[in-house]
Amino acid sequence: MGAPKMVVVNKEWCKGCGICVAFCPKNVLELINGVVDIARPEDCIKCGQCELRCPDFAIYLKEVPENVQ
Amino acid sequence: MGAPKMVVVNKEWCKGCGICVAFCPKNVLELINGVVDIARPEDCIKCGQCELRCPDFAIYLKEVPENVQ
Amino acid sequence: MSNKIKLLQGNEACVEGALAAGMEFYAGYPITPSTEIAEISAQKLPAIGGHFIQMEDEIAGMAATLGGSLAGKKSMTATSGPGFSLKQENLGYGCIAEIPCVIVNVQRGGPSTGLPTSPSQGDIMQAKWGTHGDHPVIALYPNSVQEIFDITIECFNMAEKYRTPVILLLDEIIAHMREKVDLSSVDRIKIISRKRPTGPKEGYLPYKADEDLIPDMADFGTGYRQHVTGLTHDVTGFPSNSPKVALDMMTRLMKKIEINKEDIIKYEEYRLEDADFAIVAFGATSRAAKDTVNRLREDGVKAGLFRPITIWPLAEDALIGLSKKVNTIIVAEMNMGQYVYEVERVACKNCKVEFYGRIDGQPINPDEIYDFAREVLK
Amino acid sequence: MSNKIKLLQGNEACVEGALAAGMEFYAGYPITPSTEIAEISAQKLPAIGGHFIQMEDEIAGMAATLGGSLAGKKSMTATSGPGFSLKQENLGYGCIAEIPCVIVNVQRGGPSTGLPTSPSQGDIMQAKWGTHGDHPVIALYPNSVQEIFDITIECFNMAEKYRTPVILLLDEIIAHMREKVDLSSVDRIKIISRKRPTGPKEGYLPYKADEDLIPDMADFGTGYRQHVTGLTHDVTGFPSNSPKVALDMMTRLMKKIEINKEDIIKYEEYRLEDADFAIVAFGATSRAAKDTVNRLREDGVKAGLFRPITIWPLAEDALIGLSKKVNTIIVAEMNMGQYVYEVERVACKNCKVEFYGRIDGQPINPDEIYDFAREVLK
Amino acid sequence: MNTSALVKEYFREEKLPHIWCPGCGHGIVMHAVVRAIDNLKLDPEKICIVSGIGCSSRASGYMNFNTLHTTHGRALAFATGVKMANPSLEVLVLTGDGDCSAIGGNHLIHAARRNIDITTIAFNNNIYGMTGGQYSPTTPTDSYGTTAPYGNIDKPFDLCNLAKAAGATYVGRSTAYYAKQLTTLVENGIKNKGFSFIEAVSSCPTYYGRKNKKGDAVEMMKSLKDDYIDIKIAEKKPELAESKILMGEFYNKPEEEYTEKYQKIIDLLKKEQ
Amino acid sequence: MNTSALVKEYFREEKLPHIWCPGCGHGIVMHAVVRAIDNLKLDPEKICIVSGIGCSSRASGYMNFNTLHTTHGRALAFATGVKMANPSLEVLVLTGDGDCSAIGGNHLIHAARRNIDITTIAFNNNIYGMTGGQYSPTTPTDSYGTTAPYGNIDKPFDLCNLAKAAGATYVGRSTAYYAKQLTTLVENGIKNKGFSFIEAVSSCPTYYGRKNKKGDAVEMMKSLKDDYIDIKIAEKKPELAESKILMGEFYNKPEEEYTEKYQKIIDLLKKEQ
Amino acid sequence: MPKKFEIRLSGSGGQGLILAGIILADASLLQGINAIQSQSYGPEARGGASKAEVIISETEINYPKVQKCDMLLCLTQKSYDQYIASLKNDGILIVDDSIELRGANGFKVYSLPILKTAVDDMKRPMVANIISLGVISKVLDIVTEDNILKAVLKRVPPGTDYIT
Amino acid sequence: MPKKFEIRLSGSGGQGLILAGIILADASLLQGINAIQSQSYGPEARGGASKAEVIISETEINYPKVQKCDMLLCLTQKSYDQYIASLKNDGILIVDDSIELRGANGFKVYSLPILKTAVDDMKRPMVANIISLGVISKVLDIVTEDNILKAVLKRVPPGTDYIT
Ligand SMILES: Cc1ncc(C[n+]2csc(CCOP(=O)(O)OP(=O)(O)O)c2C)c(N)n1
Ligand SMILES: Cc1ncc(C[n+]2csc(CCOP(=O)(O)OP(=O)(O)O)c2C)c(N)n1
Ligand code: SF4
Ligand code: SF4
Ligand code: SF4
Ligand code: SF4
Ligand code: SF4
Ligand code: SF4
Ligand SMILES: [Mg+2]
Ligand SMILES: [Mg+2]
Repeated sequence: MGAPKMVVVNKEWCKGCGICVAFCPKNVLELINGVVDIARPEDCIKCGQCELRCPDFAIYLKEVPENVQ
Repeated sequence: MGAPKMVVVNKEWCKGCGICVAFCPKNVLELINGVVDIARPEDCIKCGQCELRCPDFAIYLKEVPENVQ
Repeated sequence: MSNKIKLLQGNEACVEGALAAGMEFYAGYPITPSTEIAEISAQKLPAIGGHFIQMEDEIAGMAATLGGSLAGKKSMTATSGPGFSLKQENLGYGCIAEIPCVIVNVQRGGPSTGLPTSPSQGDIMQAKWGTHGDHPVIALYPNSVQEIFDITIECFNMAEKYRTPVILLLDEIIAHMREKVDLSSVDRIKIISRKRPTGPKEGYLPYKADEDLIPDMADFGTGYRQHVTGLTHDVTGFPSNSPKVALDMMTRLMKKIEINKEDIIKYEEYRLEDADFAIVAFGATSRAAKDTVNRLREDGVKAGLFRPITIWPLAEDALIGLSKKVNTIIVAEMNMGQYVYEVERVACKNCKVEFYGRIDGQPINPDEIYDFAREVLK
Repeated sequence: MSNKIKLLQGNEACVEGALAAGMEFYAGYPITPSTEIAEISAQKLPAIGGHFIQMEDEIAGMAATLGGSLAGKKSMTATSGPGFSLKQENLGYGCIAEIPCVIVNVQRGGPSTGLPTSPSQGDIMQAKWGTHGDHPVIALYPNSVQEIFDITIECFNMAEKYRTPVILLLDEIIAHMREKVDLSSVDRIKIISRKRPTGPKEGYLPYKADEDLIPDMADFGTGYRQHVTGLTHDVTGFPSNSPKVALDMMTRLMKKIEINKEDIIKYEEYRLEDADFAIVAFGATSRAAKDTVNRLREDGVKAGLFRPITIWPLAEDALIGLSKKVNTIIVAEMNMGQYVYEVERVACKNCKVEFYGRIDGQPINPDEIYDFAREVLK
Repeated sequence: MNTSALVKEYFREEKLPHIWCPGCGHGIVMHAVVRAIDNLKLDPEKICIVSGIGCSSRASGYMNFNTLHTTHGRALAFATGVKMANPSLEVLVLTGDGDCSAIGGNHLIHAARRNIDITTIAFNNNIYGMTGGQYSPTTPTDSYGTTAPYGNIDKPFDLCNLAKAAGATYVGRSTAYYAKQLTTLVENGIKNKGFSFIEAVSSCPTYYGRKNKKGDAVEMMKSLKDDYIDIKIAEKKPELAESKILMGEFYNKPEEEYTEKYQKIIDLLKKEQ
Repeated sequence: MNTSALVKEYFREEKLPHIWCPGCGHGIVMHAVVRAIDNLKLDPEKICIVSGIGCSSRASGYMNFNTLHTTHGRALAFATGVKMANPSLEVLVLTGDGDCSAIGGNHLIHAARRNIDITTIAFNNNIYGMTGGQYSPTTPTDSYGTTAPYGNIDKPFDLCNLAKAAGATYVGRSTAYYAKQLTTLVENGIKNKGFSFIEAVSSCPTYYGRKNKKGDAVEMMKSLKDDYIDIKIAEKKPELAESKILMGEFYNKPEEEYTEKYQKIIDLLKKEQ
Repeated sequence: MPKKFEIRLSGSGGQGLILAGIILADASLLQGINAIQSQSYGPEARGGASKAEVIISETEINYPKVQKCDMLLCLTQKSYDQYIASLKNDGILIVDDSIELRGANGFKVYSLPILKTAVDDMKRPMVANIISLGVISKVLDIVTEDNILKAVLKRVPPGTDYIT
Repeated sequence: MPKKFEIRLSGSGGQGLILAGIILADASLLQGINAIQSQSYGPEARGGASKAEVIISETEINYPKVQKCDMLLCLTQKSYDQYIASLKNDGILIVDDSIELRGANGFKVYSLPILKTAVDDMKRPMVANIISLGVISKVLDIVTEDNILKAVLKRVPPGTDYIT
């Protein structure tokens, strides 16, 4: 299964389109002032749907070194 | 069946391609010095094949007034 | 404010002018900064029973425009540099087959895709020389929204009168700015339509011209059968390889414009009466130049503006006259030197000709012409 | 007769010259009277491992030619008026993106389809002004089959040296006549290839020029990744809306030709040493003019011929020099007046400039120039 | 009407004989087109024939209607303008394989897509005749042309397939040999209110024939007979169709026509006023 | 490779964020293309990305390969030159519906016909985005555009059908929503030695969405999910396919590739020497 | 009024500033004053910066572009930073109150909650332009509020969504 | 030889006169004499009239087209009628013997059964050009028969059908 992952956002690039928010199966994300926010990281199942469809490469799953997690 | 017909040639326009000669089912036509000639008019069955395929509008069936025939 | 007085965008005024002139057909392909002309035509034409079509590219847009005109409708197409380049082949067809129509080129920064949203005056020479072979050219270039309205009507009139494509040159600045227009100005302009044949249909000679050198033009479908071709042709419209026919055809094509120069050539002279120093400019640049002239006058310089409205054919006599009157002419254009070549050619015997150009996508402003003039005047 | 000496058709010599210069790619669309150039290229290119492709039209032919050059191959396309008009948009792309290649235009009678098999010199101005926007232009025009061979090589050399499309103008007469050619002339011409980058691949700046104003050009696929665009761009090759960038780009594009005029501009002076009367002519017409000059000399007239081989950029200095030396210049062209505009512009201050044209599909012959000269000399 | 009468009625007799080479199939195709017009008893004044550039495109000059000989490849674009500006005209486009599928390919697919009421007859001789025998987009693979001296590596278009995929509502193919069927297809094409495409397989003995050792005009005409089979026969007896090319009516599904749709907008706006 | 790594490896990071509007589908499609390249472990130095003009065609500027942003409609013609002159390059064309099927329609069908090894990905948002929302050849009938203020009377192309009829040997369609499938199609398209055409249905919330009241970017993305069905599922359960648009791999029949055929001529001539 | 009054409206795409410029020009005409409106036009208009210009004058207007602003409206920090230098020393500055006024010396400054009002009171961020017009008409006593209202109604018929 | 000798070969398409012109020019070069060959080129070349021109000269040839013929070959009546006026008063005329010589005064006339020979003796009408060349080389003592033969073999390799 590889290293554990977490979802991260590049707020500089996010244009606030809301696509990731709408298609996140676990309702993890929210738009705040036109920029995405990882509102409920604990609910994230690392499915990658947000990463797949962000038009701006602004959200993705990042491998986290085990000890950091 | 309409008026009787005969095959006629416009020698000015005939370019001597030989198509009418080759596709006449009754071998009525011949090329003489590069121009078509109605060699055997008596064999003509007025099928119109020559007229249909002459690229130059140079051979066709003409109605002949009955008395002329 | 009368309901004939409106705040219109330049491109909008162009369509209004075209409609006032009798446009019933538009075919084109969208391109910045001319797109509004297509969009507004699409909206307005069906409402008057006319037709709009968006073609697959500019080549087709030009071709369909010519087809529409042959079918009897006053026709227009609009584009910008890249599309103007593509239209060149069929523009030449329109010239040789003598098909009236109006081609609008809203100039933007070139070459190639260049600066698509920036102003430029880089297609002045292309309007004359863009298609292969010698051919007649009429090209006009207004400088205000009101004038866009008026001159568009004139373009249709000239196209119809002289049986030839007419090029309407605009630039991004005047095409996109909004200004007051009095649409009732059309009441002062006579609307002209092509001469149509009235004689017997049998034996109609589509390229046999009267003394005015303009043959009567029949619409397709009205019983005057004719053959139209882009090959060199005789008065019957059919192709010929005879040198005499070729000579006659070409001579008449060029001469029909030549002998009507007085009617075709329009220009504005501003404060030139007593001038010894002239700026030559057109389109948006001429507006800046007017401010410059006024400022120079305030300085006591006897400056004036010569503004060609008709770019082609060249206002040769007027320019020669000007060159004999003033000591110096500055030609200011948003390019690297185009119209100035022609001014030089006709004027350099009589006066100094200087060039001020700009090609960085920025408009030429009054201050920089002023500074340049000051430099030249030193 | 050495096996390097051959009787070749003009169009054939063009292909031989191209191959001698290193052409490895040809893309085009057939059109009279240039078709043999495509046909012979199709036959010869695969034999040397090169590639020929017949595209769907001239636009695609021009595009593919540019693509082939970007892939690192010396590339050529050939056409005639109608196709030349169609190529204009992408020709401008080649200028702004600085892509070396050779475009042959075998001129025929225009405008439009015109006289497809008759000679003409009607695209002289189009070669300079055919595409929208300001752009650099190099155009050469040989007048014999030997010179077609040599000058085709030169065209490739200039294209490669100056990173720009080069136009080779021919006319139907010289393109279709057969004459002796000594192919060993290539031994006297240095074959030039574009400067390719040798430095680090990381940070390669495709439009950063040295002092010579010509940037190194990397082939696609050699590790120097780059972006090529027809938008106004900076030294990195990426688009920019900055006025400064636009100014710098345009200035360098024009200047890289300007500063190399001496190398680019070629002309022939025939019996001009002591002349007070000059004929200016190029291509097939210059051959007639040479006969005329000889005949005038027999009459005792101090006549000479100035033959521009490089049409663009204009041989301005030479023409001015000429105008200071002679009393009269006759410009003879198979058109209604094109090059003569430029001669007038630079020469009319110093001498009389007269025009002799012909547009009926017939070549200008020595007798008619003679008669005209006699008329002018009266 | 026999040929002589047809010539008087519909041709510009003074322009004949035409410039085509001896045995060129184009004359037969042109003849078939005019017979179709005659059969339909169309008003000649309302007919507009548009062509491009090529041997085939010279046809327009011989036909006594409103005729328009345009630039290479652009016939359909001009024709679209004519038809849009005056929908009451019956517009026919006569074109060549090069004219309509090389340089003019885009206009073909777009006219088809719009389903504008234009009947296009493509004189397909598998070559650029006018310019002397270069391969065209319909030249069979491995055939020779002056620009394919080692055999053509291009794959040819199936023009009928292409027109259909692009949106034509009537599509058919026949050959100069089957001139009667060709006439019928053209008739049906004209009757279809919408874009009709008829591929008329022609022959160029001068270039295609000579370059490819296809024999003289007669032998080429024989091929136009023997190499083709009607789609209806082929469907019934597939064994006969082996290594033959299909001809006949391939598609005939009328849809609402372009200028009629536009008229609806005009009418609607008129009502609103 | 996650997005961040992908960006570092294959994008010109300094050019990001891109100019596309919030929620524009083009970013998703570009992402999918790069994932396909990464999955195939292609040598980036050998990849050449060619595009035309349009919002979609701006993609080339962001991607760190040999990139060529050409003139409007001409990407495939430039690409053909690149590929012919250096067949060792892996050439991809990124284009828009307007770019490849309006002005560029002819180059599309001819590149397909030749079966030259170019993989074309058409970002189809059913509109001319760059110029502000005019209808395109793929705008559905009755939709609105700035040049179709009364509803579009044009019939749209089925781009996949057209490419197939023209001769493409690999043809598929997916949408920005089905980004994974899209990646697979692009991968397969690249693997096909020949002309591959992949229609990537994208969305333009700014113009197409607004003009046609299709809601915001999210709602448009939902349509890209709900309106489409995979051809394999549709074949099994036709009832599900009703009023849906098919997607998936439509055609995959490799044929000999164009530059390889040409190489054979070169080899033959070499032998003869 | 001065011979010529140059106004620049700046902000971001979607705030409807071009429409505001048009309305302002229209209102001037209604009042019998000459006006020219123009705008920045570029790919950057797509969501990015947006700029509209209006020149009003009782005499003929030649050069149609703003050279030095007599009045500058800024709705975003970015546009403020970009255009503040173009304001005349004694010019009028109208800004949204979210904007930090770096170096705005000498101007007559009106800092108002334009965007907030649009969102809070009207629930439509797109009406920031109409609110701005209101402010301008108040500050600028050349064009009457009445004429602005007339112009608004002409360009924005009730129920329209054409507030782009 | 005179300074310049201008030859026109005329007939109908398919008689291979252009090739004949090329061979003649080639032979001249083999002989060390300058030569230029050109042809009429037009739609009429398709089956209609055909014309090839050769100018040979010991000095430079400038104007490449024939102005007045020193020698004229005509293989058809039509070409004879069209070009006879271009022959110099003291020029050489070579015609097929099927041609009626209307007003051919003052010329050195050679009327020979060229076409008949081609058909009867060679069974190939297309070789009329080669036969014509034989006649020309005999009549014209500038280019040797030997060099013409060499040139023929160069352009018409044995077994070729390239005699267009
Ligand atoms: C723009 C342009 N390009 C090329 C040509 C040259 N040209 C004339 S006809 C032709 C091909 C004609 O082929 P086709 O349409 O098949 O007609 P055909 O002669 O075979 O009947 C070409 C390439 C031209 N006239 N114009
Ligand atoms: C020759 C030419 N014609 C027109 C244009 C204007 N133009 C630029 S992009 C475009 C349409 C782009 O549409 P599409 O390819 O669908 O791309 P999108 O913007 O929708 O992604 C047009 C018409 C141009 N740049 N060049
Ligand atoms: S990875 Fe899946 S669950 Fe986690 S935020 Fe993204 S879409 Fe939601
Ligand atoms: S999909 Fe991307 S751009 Fe859109 S809201 Fe999410 S992170 Fe931001
Ligand atoms: S009508 Fe029939 S039988 Fe008579 S000549 Fe013609 S083809 Fe032969
Ligand atoms: S088909 Fe016509 S042209 Fe051919 S030989 Fe017969 S009559 Fe003559
Ligand atoms: S060249 Fe071919 S197509 Fe043209 S007329 Fe001759 S036979 Fe017909
Ligand atoms: S205009 Fe449309 S296609 Fe272009 S970037 Fe914006 S959303 Fe995308
Ligand atoms: Mg053909
Ligand atoms: Mg699109």
